[in-house]
Amino acid sequence: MVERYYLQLAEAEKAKRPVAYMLVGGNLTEIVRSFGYEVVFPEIVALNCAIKHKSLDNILQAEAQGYGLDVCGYVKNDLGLQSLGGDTPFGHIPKPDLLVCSFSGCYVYIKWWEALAETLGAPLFNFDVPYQRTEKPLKEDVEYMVAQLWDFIHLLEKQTGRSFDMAELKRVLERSRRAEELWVQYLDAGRNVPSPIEAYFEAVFYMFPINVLRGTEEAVRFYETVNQEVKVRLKEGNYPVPEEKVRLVVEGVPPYTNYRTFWDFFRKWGAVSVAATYPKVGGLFDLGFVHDPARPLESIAEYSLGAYVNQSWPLRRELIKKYVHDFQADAVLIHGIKSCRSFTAGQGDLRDWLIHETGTPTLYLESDHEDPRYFAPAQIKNRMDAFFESLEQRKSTAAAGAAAVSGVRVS
Amino acid sequence: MKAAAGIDVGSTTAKCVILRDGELLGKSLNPVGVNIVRDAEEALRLALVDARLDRSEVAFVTGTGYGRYKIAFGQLTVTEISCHARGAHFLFPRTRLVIDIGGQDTKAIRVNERGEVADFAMNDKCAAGTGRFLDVCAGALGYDVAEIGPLSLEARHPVKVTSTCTVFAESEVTSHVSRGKDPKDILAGLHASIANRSLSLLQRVGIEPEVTFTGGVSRNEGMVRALSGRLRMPINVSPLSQYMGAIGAALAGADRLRGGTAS
Amino acid sequence: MITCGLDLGSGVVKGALIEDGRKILNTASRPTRGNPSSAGQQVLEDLAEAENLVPGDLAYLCTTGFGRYMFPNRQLQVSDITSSAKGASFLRPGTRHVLDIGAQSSRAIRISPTGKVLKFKMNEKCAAGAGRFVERCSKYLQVPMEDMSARALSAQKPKLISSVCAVLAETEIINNVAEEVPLPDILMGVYLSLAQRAYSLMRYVGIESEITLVGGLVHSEAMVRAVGDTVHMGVNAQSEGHYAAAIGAALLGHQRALRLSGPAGVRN
Amino acid sequence: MTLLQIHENRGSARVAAPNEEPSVPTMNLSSDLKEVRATRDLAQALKLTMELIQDSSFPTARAWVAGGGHAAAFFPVYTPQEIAHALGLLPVSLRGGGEDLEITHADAALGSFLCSISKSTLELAITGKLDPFGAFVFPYICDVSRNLEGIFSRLRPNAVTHMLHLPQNFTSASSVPFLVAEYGRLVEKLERLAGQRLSKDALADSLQVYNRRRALLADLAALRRSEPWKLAATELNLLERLGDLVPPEVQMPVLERALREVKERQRPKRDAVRVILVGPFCEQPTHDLLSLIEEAGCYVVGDELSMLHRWMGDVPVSGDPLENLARAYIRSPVDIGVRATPMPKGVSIVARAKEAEAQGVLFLTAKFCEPALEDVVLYRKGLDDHKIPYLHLEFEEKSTSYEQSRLQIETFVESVLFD
Ligand SMILES: Nc1ncnc2c1ncn2[C@@H]1O[C@H](COP(=O)(O)OP(=O)(O)O)[C@@H](O)[C@H]1O
Ligand SMILES: Nc1ncnc2c1ncn2[C@@H]1O[C@H](COP(=O)(O)OP(=O)(O)O)[C@@H](O)[C@H]1O
Ligand code: SF4
Ligand code: SF4
Ligand code: SF4
Repeated sequence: MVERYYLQLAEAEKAKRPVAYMLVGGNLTEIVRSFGYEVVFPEIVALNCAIKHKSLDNILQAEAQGYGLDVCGYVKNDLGLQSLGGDTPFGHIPKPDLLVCSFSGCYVYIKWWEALAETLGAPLFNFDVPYQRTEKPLKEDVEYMVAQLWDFIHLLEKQTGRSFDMAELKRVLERSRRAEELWVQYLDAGRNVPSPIEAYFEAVFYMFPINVLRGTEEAVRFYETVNQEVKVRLKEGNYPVPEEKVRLVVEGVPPYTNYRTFWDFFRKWGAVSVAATYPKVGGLFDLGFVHDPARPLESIAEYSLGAYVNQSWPLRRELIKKYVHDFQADAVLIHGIKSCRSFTAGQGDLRDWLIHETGTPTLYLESDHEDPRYFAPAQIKNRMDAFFESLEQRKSTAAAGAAAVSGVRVS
Repeated sequence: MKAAAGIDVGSTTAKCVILRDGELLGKSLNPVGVNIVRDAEEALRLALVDARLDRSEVAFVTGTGYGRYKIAFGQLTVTEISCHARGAHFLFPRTRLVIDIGGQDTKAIRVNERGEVADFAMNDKCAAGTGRFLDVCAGALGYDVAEIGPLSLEARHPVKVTSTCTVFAESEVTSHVSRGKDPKDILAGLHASIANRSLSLLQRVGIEPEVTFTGGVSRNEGMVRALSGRLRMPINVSPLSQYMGAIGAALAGADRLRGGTAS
Repeated sequence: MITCGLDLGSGVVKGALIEDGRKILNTASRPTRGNPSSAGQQVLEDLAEAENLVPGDLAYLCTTGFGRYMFPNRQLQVSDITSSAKGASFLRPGTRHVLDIGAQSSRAIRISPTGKVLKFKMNEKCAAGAGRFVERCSKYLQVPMEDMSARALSAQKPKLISSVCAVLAETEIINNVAEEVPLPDILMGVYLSLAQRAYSLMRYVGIESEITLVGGLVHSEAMVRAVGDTVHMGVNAQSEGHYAAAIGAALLGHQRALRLSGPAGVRN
Repeated sequence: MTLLQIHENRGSARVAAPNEEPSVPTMNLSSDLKEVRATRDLAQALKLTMELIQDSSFPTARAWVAGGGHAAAFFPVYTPQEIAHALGLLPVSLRGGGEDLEITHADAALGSFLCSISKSTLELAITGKLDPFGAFVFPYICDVSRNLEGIFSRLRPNAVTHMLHLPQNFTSASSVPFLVAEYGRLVEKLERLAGQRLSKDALADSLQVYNRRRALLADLAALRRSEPWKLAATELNLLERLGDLVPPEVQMPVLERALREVKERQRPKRDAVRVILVGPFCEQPTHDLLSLIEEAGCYVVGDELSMLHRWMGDVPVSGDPLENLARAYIRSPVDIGVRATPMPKGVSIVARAKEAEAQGVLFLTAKFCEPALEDVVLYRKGLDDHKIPYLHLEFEEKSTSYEQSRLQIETFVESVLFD
């Protein structure tokens, strides 16, 4: 499916169909597609580059242009790739005709799209999404966003010469809604003990349609198939790790450059993720939100507000706690990303809170999502081994030690 | 009961201890070179010599440390985090916090009353603030690592060392020397800077008495004082503290022996 | 008119005597050994002796290098980036790109046809990118400094070092030894890794044509080859390149002396 | 104590103030402090400011609170401090912990790859230095500042904390109403702390006070731009930073005196390179680094330090003051890393350099400050196209050795001056 998507992009380029660049968090796929645009998500291109071990070249190219060591790896991958011409192992990435910046949860989005606009010269629309600090969206926020959406629609009409078709948008949203409900059904399977799904490593692959192909029949069919498969797994007792020993809630962006290696570390310990926050960067559908064709623009606004990184820390903390409880997890794994402050700044505090205020064993690991130079396998493995060892050990309480051999006290 | 050996192959040194019923029969310490497998074997051999035991009398060998996967002749591998916790708790049963500073990394380990790891944190990818940092700086000042701790205690006006990087610290040290600073004052500054970095690591897991200091750097008295001063509490240090990982490993092996799981 | 440039480096103090801003009379060097000013004094004495100079012969003394402020008897001090650029341009007229790899740091410099600095970038974050790293490798791999380059050149499949940290790189190298990577491959890997770091500095300032290598590592053929292989373009390295900064300082001193005796404006 | 010295000095420093003597909206500062002798000159005022800045226990806020008032702390870069002022709160700008603060706790909560100001601000909070403040406001200038608010809300559950969402859409007609609503949320929280409602008149008065202060600072900046040898970068910075810690009514007489005194100064003009400093809009470089820049041969003729105090020009006073304040933000032409701007960066930087008649641009960015790092690339392109020389340096709060920076600045200066 991913392959087909990149093929489609290449075709769009050939056929000179317009291309819009968008960010995953709080994206406006439905509206943009209803105007006939193909959509490129540079974040997804970046993670695909990383999985294929192609990100470092792009990053070095961006660093040569002056992007510092500490700039988000996605940004560097994208801008490096753009300046190298846009060829990836999975196809050519067309240049944008329109840049849509949904500012939902990461300030880097603003800077990144600004840079794209300036270097590629495409028109830029900043969709300002207020940071979510309350459980329910505020009226003023939604009004502000709906007003911006109308501005956006007018811009699209001007760009494409087409007029906006509300009925079509509603139909698209209806398909989105169906896919979203199926996706939540999939995620909920993690509540089973043992879990038939891998809610992090596997879900990261499965989140592609919910982010990229939302609003298409293809996405709906995809999740139908997936859920069918989950049913079969449950029936046959075919689980992602044969012997589930540790149930984890995972927070943070994965180290895509070493995705397999990282995953294997978990499997070795019989650890399976039963819930994770990262697959919800596109939206927290599992909290009960789905697009609503009856309130098209309002529900798009609410969707954008609800992207995971757009949640304030108090909301994020509570969500993770809820996952631990609802999915009967034993521990939390936090994966910090060196070059992503949006997700990462404050994860140490989260760790502290989980351990000391909720009593949940929590492991904090750090590397990078795009930059292989920051993935230190020996260190990561060491920490992981120690963590799972101690979990195991605490489960089978060992007898305390004998008398001291020797010792002095210094003051 | 038969004896159990623990071998801790670290980044700088390989340590081995042989225990029987909680009694230390023999130990060894030798530098790690380029051939880790051989160094591990050598560590065991030396410890056997020290214990006057025959290889056949050791029923269980546990490996730990960065090189643990290279110890092909062992029955079990455990991370040094669990081992330091185990060892520290064995020697100082009221230990709740272990700080291990070795050649290449620093670990803060919180342990529960049973000596199990409750939480831990390690320094980031950087070699700053580790034993290597002290080795390099000692070299730059022309001292042996064993000398710098006591010397640092004689400082009167400790200088401030800001460089967190091991390599740049070296040049900072040289520049202090060229400005005529007393080496003792520079050393005190270096120790203070490591103590501070360690404190921030300890903070991550939560500071709770008693604190036990392990790893090679705990042999450095200046470091012990600096850390204890920064923590404002006494710290446990054992003459065996560099062997703590190996002791923990041997104890883990002894558990298995008792449990009859040894093959 | 004779002018002198003194480059008080962190590893080596280098001196150059220049006549009329045109001809190199002589050069000399001494290890810094933590005391730049006394090493500098010695270099100066060495030069005076070699050229039979008497007090008063020296029209102008300009210092450069990290110890440039530590030498009291100077008339002017300039940064070693400025002086290296000037010196390189003198040694290799027309060169536009200078790469300076010294003991503690590497710098990529883009210069004008007259040797003026247009843009530069130096490694800041990590110490793994300079000559001191080679010295350390020589120490723990127990290969004498003199032999490092020659041994490296016989490499078949150089083994690159991925660690960005000079200290952790050591561990990595030790691991490579343990895994029985042939010594020449490890050594060449060290040079290539240095070259790669230098390359990213060069890309920042922008390079299009031949590079002139200066600093202590010009002596190392392996380094020259590694830079060439990494940047895929000509590398010009001559052993005087080690004195580029000292030469540049002497040249700038000469310019300054002319200006002082002439009618031109005065800085300061 | 130092605050009062400056305060006491107010009367003598005033030059032809148009209105009546500005009244400091105090719960009043305890009267025994008032006996402290007045400062005599600008140098003295600068010295006192330096002491105030270096005292990480926030003496002015403590004095204010001891006098029965409440103080509110604001993270950089821009926050509507007029609102706090109008409510009788003491607005204080957080500027990190300076070079002497040891960070031991904050690393653990925040993470390793972050700017100093975020860590030191948290460290101050953890170690109790921020106890006098009843409110903390963090604007959405970047992800770090935003997330910091979340940590503060856990750390200081009894204080008011607010993450202020500053809009990034400057073209929509709905941006102003949104910002008014957003300010409204802040107003509500600050009212809770102040124990009183915000009156429109009070806010309008505060707008006026802040307008005057901005005008004074603009005059000083203009003076420095035309005769940089008369006013050092460090001096102007101190004058601005005084306003981080004391009410504008206390700061303004000092500014007025400075303006008068600086004009009269007789100082030799050096052969230095005119530069603008771009990048230090949030975390502030140390005093030593700023003086190093001038020592190494530059004149700073424009900078982004203390942006808060000069963000916008004149905010209209008539009409709805909250709306005026919101509108002024939306319309502000400021090009800075922490807000989207319509003008391409490459164009704006060249315009800024030309306007300041600068010979070069010094990018001085806080280590790990992503907004600044990302802008530099676009700025560089513009400067390259126009052959304007520049240099990029990164700084941290904590570094005692500036050798690397000195080397680079000197090279830069030499490359502009020598041929
Ligand atoms: N006698 C001593 N006095 C002070 N420090 C010492 C002494 N012996 C070893 N060390 C320090 O201990 C470090 C090695 O510690 P160790 O725990 O053995 O490291 P690792 O387990 O990583 O090999 C050395 O880097 C050195 O700084
Ligand atoms: N003859 C030589 N052969 C090989 N390398 C050398 C030689 N002389 C110096 N070097 C290398 O050059 C470095 C010193 O370079 P230099 O440019 O003099 O540094 P600095 O100016 O910082 O003192 C040393 O670290 C060493 O690695
Ligand atoms: S959320 Fe993180 S990874 Fe994504 S764009 Fe922002 S900084 Fe980069
Ligand atoms: S060279 Fe220094 S700064 Fe770099 S990673 Fe190593 S110790 Fe850290
Ligand atoms: S210094 Fe930069 S990254 Fe840090 S809080 Fe300020 S704007 Fe954000």
